[in-house]
Amino acid sequence: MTALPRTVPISPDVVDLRCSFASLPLRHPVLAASGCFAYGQQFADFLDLRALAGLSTKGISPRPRPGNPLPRICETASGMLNSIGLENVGAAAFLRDKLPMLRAQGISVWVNFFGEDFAGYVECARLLDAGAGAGIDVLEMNISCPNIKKGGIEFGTVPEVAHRLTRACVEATRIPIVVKLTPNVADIVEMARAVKEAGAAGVSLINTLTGMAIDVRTRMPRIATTYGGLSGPAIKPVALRMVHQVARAVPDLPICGMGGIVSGEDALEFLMAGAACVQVGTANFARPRAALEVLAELRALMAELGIATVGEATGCLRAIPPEAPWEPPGN
Amino acid sequence: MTALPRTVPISPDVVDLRCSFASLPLRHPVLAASGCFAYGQQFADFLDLRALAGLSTKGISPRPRPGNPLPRICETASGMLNSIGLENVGAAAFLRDKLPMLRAQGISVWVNFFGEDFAGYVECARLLDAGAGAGIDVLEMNISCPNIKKGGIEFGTVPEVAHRLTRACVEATRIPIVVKLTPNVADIVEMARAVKEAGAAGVSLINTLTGMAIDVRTRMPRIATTYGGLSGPAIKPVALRMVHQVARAVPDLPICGMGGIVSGEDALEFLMAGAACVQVGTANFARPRAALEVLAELRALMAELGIATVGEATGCLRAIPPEAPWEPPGN
Amino acid sequence: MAPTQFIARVTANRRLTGGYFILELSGQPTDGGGSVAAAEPGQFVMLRGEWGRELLNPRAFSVLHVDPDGCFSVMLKAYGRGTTRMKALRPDDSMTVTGPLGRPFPGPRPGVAQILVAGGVGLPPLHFQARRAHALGVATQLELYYGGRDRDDLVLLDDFAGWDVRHVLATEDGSAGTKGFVTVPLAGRVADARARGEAIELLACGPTPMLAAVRKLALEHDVDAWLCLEEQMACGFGVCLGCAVPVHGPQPYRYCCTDGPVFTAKEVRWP
Amino acid sequence: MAPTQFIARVTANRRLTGGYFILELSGQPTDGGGSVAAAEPGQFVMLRGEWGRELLNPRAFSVLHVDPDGCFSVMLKAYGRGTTRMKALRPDDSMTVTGPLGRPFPGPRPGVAQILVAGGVGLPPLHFQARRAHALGVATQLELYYGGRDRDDLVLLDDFAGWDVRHVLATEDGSAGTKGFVTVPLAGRVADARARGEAIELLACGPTPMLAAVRKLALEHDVDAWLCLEEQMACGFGVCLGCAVPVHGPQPYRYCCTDGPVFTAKEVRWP
Ligand SMILES: Cc1cc2nc3c(=O)[nH]c(=O)nc-3n(C[C@H](O)[C@H](O)[C@H](O)COP(=O)(O)OP(=O)(O)OC[C@H]3O[C@@H](n4cnc5c(N)ncnc54)[C@H](O)[C@@H]3O)c2cc1C
Ligand SMILES: Cc1cc2nc3c(=O)[nH]c(=O)nc-3n(C[C@H](O)[C@H](O)[C@H](O)COP(=O)(O)OP(=O)(O)OC[C@H]3O[C@@H](n4cnc5c(N)ncnc54)[C@H](O)[C@@H]3O)c2cc1C
Ligand SMILES: Cc1cc2nc3c(=O)[nH]c(=O)nc-3n(C[C@H](O)[C@H](O)[C@H](O)COP(=O)(O)O)c2cc1C
Ligand SMILES: Cc1cc2nc3c(=O)[nH]c(=O)nc-3n(C[C@H](O)[C@H](O)[C@H](O)COP(=O)(O)O)c2cc1C
Ligand code: FES
Ligand code: FES
Repeated sequence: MTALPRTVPISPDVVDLRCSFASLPLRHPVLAASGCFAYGQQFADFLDLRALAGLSTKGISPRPRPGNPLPRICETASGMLNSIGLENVGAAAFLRDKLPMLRAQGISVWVNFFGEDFAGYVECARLLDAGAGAGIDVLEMNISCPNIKKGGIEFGTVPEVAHRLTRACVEATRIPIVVKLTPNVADIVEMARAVKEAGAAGVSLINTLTGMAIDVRTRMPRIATTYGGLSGPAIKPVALRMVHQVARAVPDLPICGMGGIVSGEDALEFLMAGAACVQVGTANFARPRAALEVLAELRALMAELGIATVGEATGCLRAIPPEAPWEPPGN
Repeated sequence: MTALPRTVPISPDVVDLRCSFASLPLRHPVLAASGCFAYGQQFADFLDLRALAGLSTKGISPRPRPGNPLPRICETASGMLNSIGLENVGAAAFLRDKLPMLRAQGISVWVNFFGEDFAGYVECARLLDAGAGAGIDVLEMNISCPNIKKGGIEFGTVPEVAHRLTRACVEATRIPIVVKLTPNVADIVEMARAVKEAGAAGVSLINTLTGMAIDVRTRMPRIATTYGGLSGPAIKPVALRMVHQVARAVPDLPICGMGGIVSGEDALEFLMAGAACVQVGTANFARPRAALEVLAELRALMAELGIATVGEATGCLRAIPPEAPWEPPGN
Repeated sequence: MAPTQFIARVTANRRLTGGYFILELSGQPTDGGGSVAAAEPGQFVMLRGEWGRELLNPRAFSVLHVDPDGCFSVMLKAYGRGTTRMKALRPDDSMTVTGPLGRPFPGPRPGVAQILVAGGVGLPPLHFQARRAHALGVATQLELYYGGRDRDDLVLLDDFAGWDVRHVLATEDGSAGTKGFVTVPLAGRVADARARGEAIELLACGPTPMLAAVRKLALEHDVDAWLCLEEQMACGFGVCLGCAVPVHGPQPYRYCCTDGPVFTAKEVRWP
Repeated sequence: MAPTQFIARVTANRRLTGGYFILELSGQPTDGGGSVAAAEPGQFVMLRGEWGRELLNPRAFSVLHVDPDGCFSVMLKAYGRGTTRMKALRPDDSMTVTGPLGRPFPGPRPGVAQILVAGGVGLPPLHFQARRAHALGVATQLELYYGGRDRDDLVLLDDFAGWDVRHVLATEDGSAGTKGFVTVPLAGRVADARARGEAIELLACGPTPMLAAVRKLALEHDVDAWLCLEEQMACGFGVCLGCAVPVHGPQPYRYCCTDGPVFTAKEVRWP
């Protein structure tokens, strides 16, 4: 019963996609998500990395980690489960072998990191800071590792613990810390508040939902660690809800939104919910050019809808107008 | 790297689907889920209700409730959002106009109920007990209403609150209380434990995940209450994980599993994860015979896999065998 | 008649102008239940293709035409994910059909001119109404007010001409009929009828702004009007409670699928 | 050669016995990148149809055959959700292709007999290997050991006959070749070669239990063997880390898509 806003389409050329995240300028709002873009190299076969706004690396720990036993992935309806086990080359090898190539692209480099315990997080932040300094734009602190065994779960689900961890890492580095939160909580807002108060420059929302799948023929879980992280379009409604909740309740906290983005329309939904920029994750596996395709579609859609800037899109959500009042008959 | 268990197929006729939930005998393990089967009548056009194991009614409150403004539903990838607003005819009209027909079918009647506050829950349990007694097999207590405004969220997310509420309702009725938990929590196991200790006869897992969708053209949420409940195959991995977690950690608590079941294979996954029976929800909208189709497929699949009884299926999950050990070279 | 669910076969997918297409389906319930052949104008069917698990729910379509032998057709346009897939259907593809559903438009009454107001994918139930009236020999009691974006947006006009239904056209770009919304000439027609004391009633189906204009006109001039509404539906048979329509009356909502889709202008609770 | 992604057109979908089918595709990267025409035996492509959002990831298929003009084909069977949809593909349907990916089997070496061991959908890379060897005039160096459930499960045998590749067949029901698993006659062949001091090597692709048996045989008799493995893949180009293969060596895992799919029997860390 509500008409569309009368929008005047504009030319895609005049859509200005420049934006910023916290104090960080971005050429446009579409980045590649952690764990879905490795350290970038392989994608150079498929696209010009410089066309991205930036990327978040596979999560880095102080020392190299092997991954989990296999099977590590399986598909579910409109989603996939993974339990890679936070395999990575470790901070030293990353700084030596991977970072220089990324830095050379002139894009925003977000280094996703974690530790195996409290001290490990702080150590990792310190190592990355010492080894790179200005070469890293954001340290994206992953406190939502479903695949770390003991204690790890509390980093992402208990506000006081997240606060303490964030503060310690913020103090260990000059690089802005963006905390990546897990959706496996009852109240995402209190988590966002806790890390903001601890000095986080922003939050990334969301990491994967914890899920499971069973192969009824083998009578075994479909991934070796039994549980894994659910990503893809299946989780988009949960991700959008959390972005919107945090944007509403914690106004000055920049949000990088992600979870199931596969099209420009998906990306625009996240901006309208309140995200300052977005990351494209799982979609990169099927389409290595996914982030650039999302970007092109976003530009075209903004033009069609007459939205000239990212700022206009972010948070432009309108409320559904109230219905005409109902009165019981005879009143 | 693991071979299938050598299974000997059996005839579908010898598959024995009889089972029980807590002390309640069920003809087979497939029920229809609350809010997806109304009060049953409309389905009589499409199937013989007596072929179901049972059904859970639309959630009943002490007094009738109108629903939420529209739009109330929208589709998402492999799922749908709803915000019906717990519209229902109220306990008195339910007992008078709806229950007799259900009772006449000779199936297991689960009455899903809730209150608008603590006292309302207890009142509803009392009203249903007083009005029906033995005519209701299970009171399925919905403590996971994303659509009730104030306080409601704590019933489903704070273990102590859930404990107190459950205990109060258990004491208000002779009918077994099965508590339906919300997946929007960090730790489903502590919720299950809390309600078990309060006297719940079992748990229903899971209700909907809270989600959101945005219409970028109108720049408005796709449902009037902004957030709604996500159901359908998209959420199945989360549901299975929670069923498995609770089955492992709280061994003597019967679980009714649900969330995205659309096929017999889905149902068998839930049984293997540890559910004693299952409910089919959203699938009923597209296929009013969905529960019976799931049942027929389940029987055929169990026969193919040589699983003769529901008991054999429930919890027969095997662990993936460990890999051969790895030793770093030179050791 | 109680609705049934059955598998139908696509027998044709005919393109019209303006992006519209007509899907012809053939199939009967195997259990001897009611068939779509008994559908009346304004009733609808829920259709779902072999969509796997991405699109869960069927989509609602007004019945355009029924054959006594169990063939029927719907007219649609590719909007979103479901209708886009339906556009690609080819003969022998299959669809799951639930129907007939909902309550029809009232039939023509002696001495009352029925003015059909159509726009876009709202044409089918009114086309069906006119076909039915023609079969009953009362088509001259009907008039069609039909609006669209442009000439291509107005389809199946020959049928109305063949049935001797007078029609007034309007397009936003003026490429057919008067330029502007069809509710403008309609307003003149209604005012004139009221002035002359002519008995008329309105039957409308189309975009919401058009229905809102028709409703306003009907309320202002105290003319009976029936609006065929489109709400998001999951089930189509009264169980999901998703398709609420705000109404005046003892309850704040009624349901598009079971109480409608045809509602009177008076009962609808719109601003 | 660096992999590329491009859209290909289905040119044929040919049914074989045993539920197998061959999908012929035609297409080239438009950006002048490497094409599948350069693929070698054991390399694979990732294929994805117009699957909407339900099935996210492409599926891996060994290249069966390439034409210099950019046509290529794969052979498969309908197992799950992706392959079932692929079975229904018709000419002119389109698929997204990523490839060529992975590392190939080693080519035949002078003086060493290459014994190809195939089962089920493991045939394609070995069929390609034999075709390539025939083109190079060295097919007589090859032998095929091919196992299946029954006669229908063994396909494309005429090709091997035409290339003068000796073949030994085995079926579980005895309807073609010896009865039982093909690894039984293979064990005899290997033992005999070792006894006679004949230089042989094994190239195997098929169900995991067959590969495990081949590996055991190779390790026992100290014969070189290459196994073409199938692991669940999301990306196919080394970024998801989903396709880990447990190995002996400096790292506990290598990756099926970039380090494989061909691994030596020695390096694979199986129980
Ligand atoms: C009783 C009833 C009868 C109907 N009869 C017909 C009919 O005869 N022919 C016909 O073509 N359609 C008819 N519709 C509408 C039809 O059901 C919708 O077009 C359909 O649900 C769209 O499905 P989709 O999967 O293509 O779009 P979705 O992917 O479900 O939706 C995509 C987006 O398009 C919007 N949208 C959907 N339909 C329209 C529309 N009509 N106009 C503008 N925006 C829209 C939705 O709100 C959504 O935002 C009827 C609906 C009802 C309730
Ligand atoms: C390098 C490589 C090359 C391959 N080459 C070929 C090829 O040439 N031809 C071919 O047909 N397949 C080939 N495969 C296997 C093919 O990728 C799978 O069959 C495919 O992923 C199944 O997809 P699906 O969507 O049909 O099944 P899904 O719906 O993804 O899976 C359904 C279920 O079937 C199981 N399953 C999948 N494949 C098999 C199988 N082969 N045997 C038994 N169970 C299975 C899965 O584990 C899962 O439990 C290859 C795989 C790899 C990694
Ligand atoms: C295979 C895989 C690996 C991932 N690894 C990481 C990681 O190392 N660190 C992290 O913070 N998130 C990781 N993620 C989560 C993604 O960055 C992203 O938050 C999530 O997948 C949701 O987005 P999507 O639906 O677009 O994939 C991983 C996701 C996938 C699918
Ligand atoms: C439209 C709709 C209404 C629902 N109403 C209720 C309700 O009243 N009470 C309740 O406990 N659960 C309700 N549910 C939740 C379902 O019973 C079920 O837990 C959930 O949908 C997951 O199962 P599914 O994916 O099979 O639908 C409702 C779900 C839907 C889709
Ligand atoms: S569409 Fe489900 S109640 Fe109307
Ligand atoms: S399939 Fe993604 S790394 Fe191999």
